[in-house]
Amino acid sequence: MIQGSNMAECHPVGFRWVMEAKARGAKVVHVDPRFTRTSAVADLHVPLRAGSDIAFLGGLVRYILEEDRWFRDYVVHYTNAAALVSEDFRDTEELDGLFSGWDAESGHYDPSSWAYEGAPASVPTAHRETATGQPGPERSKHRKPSRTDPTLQHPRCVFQVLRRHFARYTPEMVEEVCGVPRALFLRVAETICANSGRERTTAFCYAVGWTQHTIGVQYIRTAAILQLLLGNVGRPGGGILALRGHASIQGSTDIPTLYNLLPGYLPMRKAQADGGLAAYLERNTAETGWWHEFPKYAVSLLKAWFGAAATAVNDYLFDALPAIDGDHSHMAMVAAMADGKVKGYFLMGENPTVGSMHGGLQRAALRKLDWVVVRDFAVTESAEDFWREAPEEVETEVFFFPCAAHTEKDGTFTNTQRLLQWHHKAVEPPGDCRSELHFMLHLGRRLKALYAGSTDAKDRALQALTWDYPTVGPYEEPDAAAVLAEINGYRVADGAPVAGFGELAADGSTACGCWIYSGCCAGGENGPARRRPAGEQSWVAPDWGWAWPANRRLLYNRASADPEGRPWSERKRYVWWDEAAGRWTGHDAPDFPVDRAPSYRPPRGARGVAAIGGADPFVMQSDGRGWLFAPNGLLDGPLPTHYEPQESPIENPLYPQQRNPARLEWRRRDNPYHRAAGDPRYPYVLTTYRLTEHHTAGAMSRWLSWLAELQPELFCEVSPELAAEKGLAHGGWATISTARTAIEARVLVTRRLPAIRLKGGVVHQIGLPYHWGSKGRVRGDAANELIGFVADPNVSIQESKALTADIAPGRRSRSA
Amino acid sequence: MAPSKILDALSRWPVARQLRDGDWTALAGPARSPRTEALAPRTERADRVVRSVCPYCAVGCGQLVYVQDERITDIEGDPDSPISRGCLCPKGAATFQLVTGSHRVKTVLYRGPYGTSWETIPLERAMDMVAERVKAAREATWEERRADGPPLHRTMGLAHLGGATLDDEENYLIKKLFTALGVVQIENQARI
Amino acid sequence: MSGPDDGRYVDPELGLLLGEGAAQRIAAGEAREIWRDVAASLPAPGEGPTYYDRPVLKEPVWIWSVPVYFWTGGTMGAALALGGAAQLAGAELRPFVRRCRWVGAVGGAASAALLIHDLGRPERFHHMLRVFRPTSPMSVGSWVLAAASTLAGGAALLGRRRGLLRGAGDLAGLGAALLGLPLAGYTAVLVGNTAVPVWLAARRSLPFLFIASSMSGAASFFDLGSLRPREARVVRAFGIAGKAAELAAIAAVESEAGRVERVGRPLREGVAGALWTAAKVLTAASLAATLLPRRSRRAGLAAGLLGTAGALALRFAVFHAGKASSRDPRATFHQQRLPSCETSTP
Amino acid sequence: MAVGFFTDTTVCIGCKACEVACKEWNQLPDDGFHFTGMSYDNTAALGASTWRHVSFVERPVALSEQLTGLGQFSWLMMSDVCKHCQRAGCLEACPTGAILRTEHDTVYVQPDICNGCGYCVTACPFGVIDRREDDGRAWKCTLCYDRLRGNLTPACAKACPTDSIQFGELDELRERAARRLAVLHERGVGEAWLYGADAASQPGTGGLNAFFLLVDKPEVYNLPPEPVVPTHRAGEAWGAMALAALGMAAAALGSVLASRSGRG
Repeated sequence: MIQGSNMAECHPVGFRWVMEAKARGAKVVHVDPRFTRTSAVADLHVPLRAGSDIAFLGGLVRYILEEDRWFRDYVVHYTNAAALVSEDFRDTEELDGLFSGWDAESGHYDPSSWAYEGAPASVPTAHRETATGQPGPERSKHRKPSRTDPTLQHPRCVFQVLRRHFARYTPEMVEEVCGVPRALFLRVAETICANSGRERTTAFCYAVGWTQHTIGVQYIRTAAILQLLLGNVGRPGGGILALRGHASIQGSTDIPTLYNLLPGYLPMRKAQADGGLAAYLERNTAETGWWHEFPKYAVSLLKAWFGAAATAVNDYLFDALPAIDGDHSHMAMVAAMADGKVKGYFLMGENPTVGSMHGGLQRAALRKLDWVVVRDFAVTESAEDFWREAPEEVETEVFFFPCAAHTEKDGTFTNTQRLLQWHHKAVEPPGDCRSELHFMLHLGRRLKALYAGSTDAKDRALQALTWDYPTVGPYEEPDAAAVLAEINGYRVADGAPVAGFGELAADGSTACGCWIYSGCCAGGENGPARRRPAGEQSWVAPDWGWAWPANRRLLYNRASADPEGRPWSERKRYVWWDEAAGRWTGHDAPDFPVDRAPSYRPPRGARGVAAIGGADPFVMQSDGRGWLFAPNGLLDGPLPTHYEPQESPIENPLYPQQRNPARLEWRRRDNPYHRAAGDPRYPYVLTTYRLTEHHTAGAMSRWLSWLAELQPELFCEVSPELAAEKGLAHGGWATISTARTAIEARVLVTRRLPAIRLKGGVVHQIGLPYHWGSKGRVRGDAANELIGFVADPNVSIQESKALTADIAPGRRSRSA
Repeated sequence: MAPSKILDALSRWPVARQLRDGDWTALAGPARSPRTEALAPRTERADRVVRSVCPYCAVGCGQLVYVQDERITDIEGDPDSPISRGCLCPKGAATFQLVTGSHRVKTVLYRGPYGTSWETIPLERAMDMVAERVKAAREATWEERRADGPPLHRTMGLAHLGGATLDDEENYLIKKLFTALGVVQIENQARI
Repeated sequence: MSGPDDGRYVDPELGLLLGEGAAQRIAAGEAREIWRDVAASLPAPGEGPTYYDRPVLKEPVWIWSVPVYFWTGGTMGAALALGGAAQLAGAELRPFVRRCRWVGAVGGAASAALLIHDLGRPERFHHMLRVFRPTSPMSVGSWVLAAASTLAGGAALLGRRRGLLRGAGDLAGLGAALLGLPLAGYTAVLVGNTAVPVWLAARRSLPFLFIASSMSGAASFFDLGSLRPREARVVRAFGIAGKAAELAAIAAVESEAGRVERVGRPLREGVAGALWTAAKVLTAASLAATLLPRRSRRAGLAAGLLGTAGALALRFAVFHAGKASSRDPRATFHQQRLPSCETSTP
Repeated sequence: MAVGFFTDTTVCIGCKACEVACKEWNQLPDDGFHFTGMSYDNTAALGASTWRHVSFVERPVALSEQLTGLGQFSWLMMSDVCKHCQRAGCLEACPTGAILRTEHDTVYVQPDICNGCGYCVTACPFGVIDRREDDGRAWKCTLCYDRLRGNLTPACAKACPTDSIQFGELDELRERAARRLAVLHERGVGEAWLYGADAASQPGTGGLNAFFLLVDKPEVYNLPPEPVVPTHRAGEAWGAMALAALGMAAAALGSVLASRSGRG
């Protein structure tokens, strides 16, 4: 089941395996507002209104519950269906689309009423955990529910809460919200139910078609609920696969160049909740479950960064870390820039005026900087457009550094399956082209020199920073292998590489740059560089590259066996308990304490990993269970609820609450929204996407003639009905406008972008690929100019997959 | 020209070969030229083959990079990869043009305040200028504590946005150095 | 090889271009534009499906010099044949025989020049005699043209000699005459031996048309010069036969090509259609002028001019009909969808 | 050993990896940057510099095995290429011997021999081979003759993510195609059929070394329904010419004889 993704177009080689599965009898279902190249080869294509996925998935959840199609053994033993929820919890059914704990004043939820019965409240571990401004326990108070009801009958048990919550997501409602005919919906429901259970599994694939919404995280949560109910998590051929769009975008999340995280998903230091290292560890160390290990990872990171200077006495220099006290994510950062609060900006291989949202505001922000550094293959739109228009008015200095290509440097990419692969340097970079590794190392050396004499406490971290990486070659390129070795971790005493995160300690005896990557260089071998041919190893291919954690290819794979540790079925055999050997074994590295018998039941008061029962597969969770209901971790509700996008032409048919109440808005004159549903100014739904022939902002494809000739111009896709209604000529020009601005594109009239029929009437949709910009061999307007600053509260990802727009024949008037 | 030479030339004349072989159609053999006889894949002339990974999407297809005279002659799929089995998508297949293309800039460019065009400046000088500016911005915008007490120990005067084609090692150094400098506005395509 | 504007845009410092197509020469400026107009979103309905009405065939790349060669080659071929016949008639026609041989020799040189001018790589013209490929009318024709021109040249040079040399000349003349026969007609086989619907359809009647037109062309060419009475009688008879046959062949071609409406269309429409009609009118007029009872010098001249123009117009008509036909996908589809060749294809 | 391509259009996702892999390996120039409006096809046709071409057909007909909310609609994609015919028009027409049949039973243009006479262009019933005006020579797919020499898979087939393009030994490919066709018919895709798989189904060309599995009329993909290599019918033309030539000979002799009787 592919939804929120156009896999065939955006991941063609990944799609190879979907076609392989299809050849072996698998059914491919594609749910998408457009008929894409994925739909073209799918067994079932379901067009739905952009931005209505939760209603559709919610409908499937209800169908599975009401038709009794859920996988009982799996649900009872592996999910929190039996857990009892706090008496204070109130559902959207009771509160007109809001959950209990909503504070209209602050515009935030107080999630304490969402907790398990008997479990203390805790602030969400989501990235804006400090947004409420309240210091408090994060993971530390996570623990098992005090009461459960394995019969799933108790009115407050998760299963019953779930049933009540999704009761109104009927096929009729799905038809009304999504525009999906009842018959088609039932066909999908039957297909996934028929392909789930002991013998078969269903996999979900999604991409930014799900994430780029003001309620994006809950899209994925709904899929998680579905997959847990059907028993499709932790099993081969199951799961929910995020199809990520860039070579190492997973890597830049694991080793986050993200403001709120430290490597390995450790939270950043929080200003409000500060109390030194002790408080930090206390708040983040779970009582039960794997996160009990937290201190080992945090202290090892500090040792890796500050080396000998980091000691138990000085809290391993934890206090030298900067603290965050709110949302400093991309849009917040650019807004601050536009307000003149930022002086210097580094853009490394990123082109936000085309690739991000609201190019106009992005350029305005760049104009307010003292200086900006851009590193790329060629001068990008972000490096030039903002000052080209009126150079005499723009003071910003711009440094353009040419970068080295992946063929000109060693290093690892982490792909969408968490697989680290080493790419070897083939040739030296030309001229002044250098790797980012080179840039950072030598910038660091210079800054260390500039601050060498300082006695100021603020410079302590920089001075203590371990930065003596060996360099190679004529250009003093840092040895990437040495950096990877630090990421893997080593024993401080003798510098020997650790074999994995199991060897890390909280006493400063080990250093590790990213605990989840620990083991990638076990025994000094470069794991990511392993290349045993596919033909010479098992189908799981454990000897190709290295997957985090612990070279595990399938997470939570203990769930591929039943509570007694036997495979659910022979067809789906993956990891199982070997009674004779007294350990877990199988095709993959077991994602479970390897010697923990299925029969193991934790003693009362057990803590940490010891508290995970032998039949509790989800070891990262405090209760070892898959969460149908999220007692904490989210800012916009413990259960998914359909809300309309920030900009929608219709009113929410499900609840009086129109939009996600907790969404992030940037209310400023330079970021107008189009609010009123039914406002005639922008009557159509606009959705944006990629094409196979180009790559994101186009800097890596529009210069390439072999790609540019395949998709030479920006075009908009409209239905014949809309074309007729607005007098759009096929192949002619159209101007597409939103509350922000207008762009022009060639018109491609096609039935592939259908008008959606709802009870209220017809909703026309406009499709726009976003690859074009003002530079390159082929040029055109950038679709993202149209998109505003508005985001999902949990992850601050913008909403670019569903907004409102108007379209008219002819070219736009304003100059680019 | 000596008669022998003439005979030699004549014998190399395809028509002569036709007569010799009794080939009256000339659809194959005799029509072959010396160049055709010598034809071979250019990859056989490569000095080395380097294993790499496609820099576009996150599938992570294996690539083989062929190098001859320190220049790339071909980039194609790696048949050994369990992920891609030698396949590439159009973008992956165009990687050769991405890394060898004439669009690549090879010098550092600088645009000064109110400048109307780019000027080329030396790499080392540019690095020095950036380092000085980082220090200046940091000094000017350092926040030790928030008005209501909590420690901040940071600068909001610097920001970073990274693409998602950076290596893990590069992200690691970016996060490590900037965090040590007190920069918190460190962001990435990963959020976009 | 590589450069800023060669369609590969590869920096020679970074990459080497060694592929099979790397040597493909590109004109400066933007790469060739293969398709400008925007097509309909869905295949146009009616008269069966096509792919956005795109041509299925490639248009012949030949230029003006090819149809002109059809005329020169045909004319010299017919002239040589006539000369060969005249050779048998004895001394009286001796000057006319020499004239025919010179037409053949000069025509041969001109023909070669025209053909080389059309080549994409003229410097490689000699590759035409690299192999002998009987499946290729062009290969056969090249050998015929080469041989005929050589013999004609030799015969022309030896035309005034006496004794043995004269005998050799006559022998060459006869050889040239024999080669003149295919030379006048193989070009019709050449165009009939293509995938171009209108040419393919008319492959049986085109040779008659080309040879008849060659006779007419040759006769008309001689009409332009001054002839002795007996020579004039020979030329007149030859011309009348040729022109009459040509008019008949034109009708034959029309009916053969017209069996499928789409295929015959170019002979009725556009540039080709106009030229086709012109050829008919001019040839008919030339014939009339020849048939005028009172043979005046002026009438002869008129017949010559009309006939020459008619012969040229005809070759250009056929040439352009082929181009138009190859641009029309339905011509191909309909031709192949004749009930006669229906098979398993859905 | 005879080799070729079996292109199964039912698994083609129109990614155009074949087009680019071909241009990369053979290092061909682009064909210009033009929005055609022909669905996602902007290269429009095979040509001197485009040796693989993917066509896109949006048709108001549903595929048998597919159910879509759009009703009667489907999107067909096909990667077209030189057919390397058993009886090849271009090959038999080429006067210089530049075009020849290789030891792999493929049809290859020798760029060092071709003098750009352009005859092959008119002789190809598929409109594949073309002369590039600025280069002066005729070009088309070589079936990666250079790669075959090194036992490498042709670039397009190697790159194809979904194995829509399959390269192999011809007989083996035909078996594979037959098996695939049987499976599809079993699944109820009755419209699936093989185009040019052998001499029996396409006598005009004697069968194609690059054949296709289609689900609609050939015309829909811009393929000729019943292609015939011109030389198939050359005999008729030569015969007609011989007859006409005799006529001319007779006319020549006749006019000479007749002239004698005439009065001065």
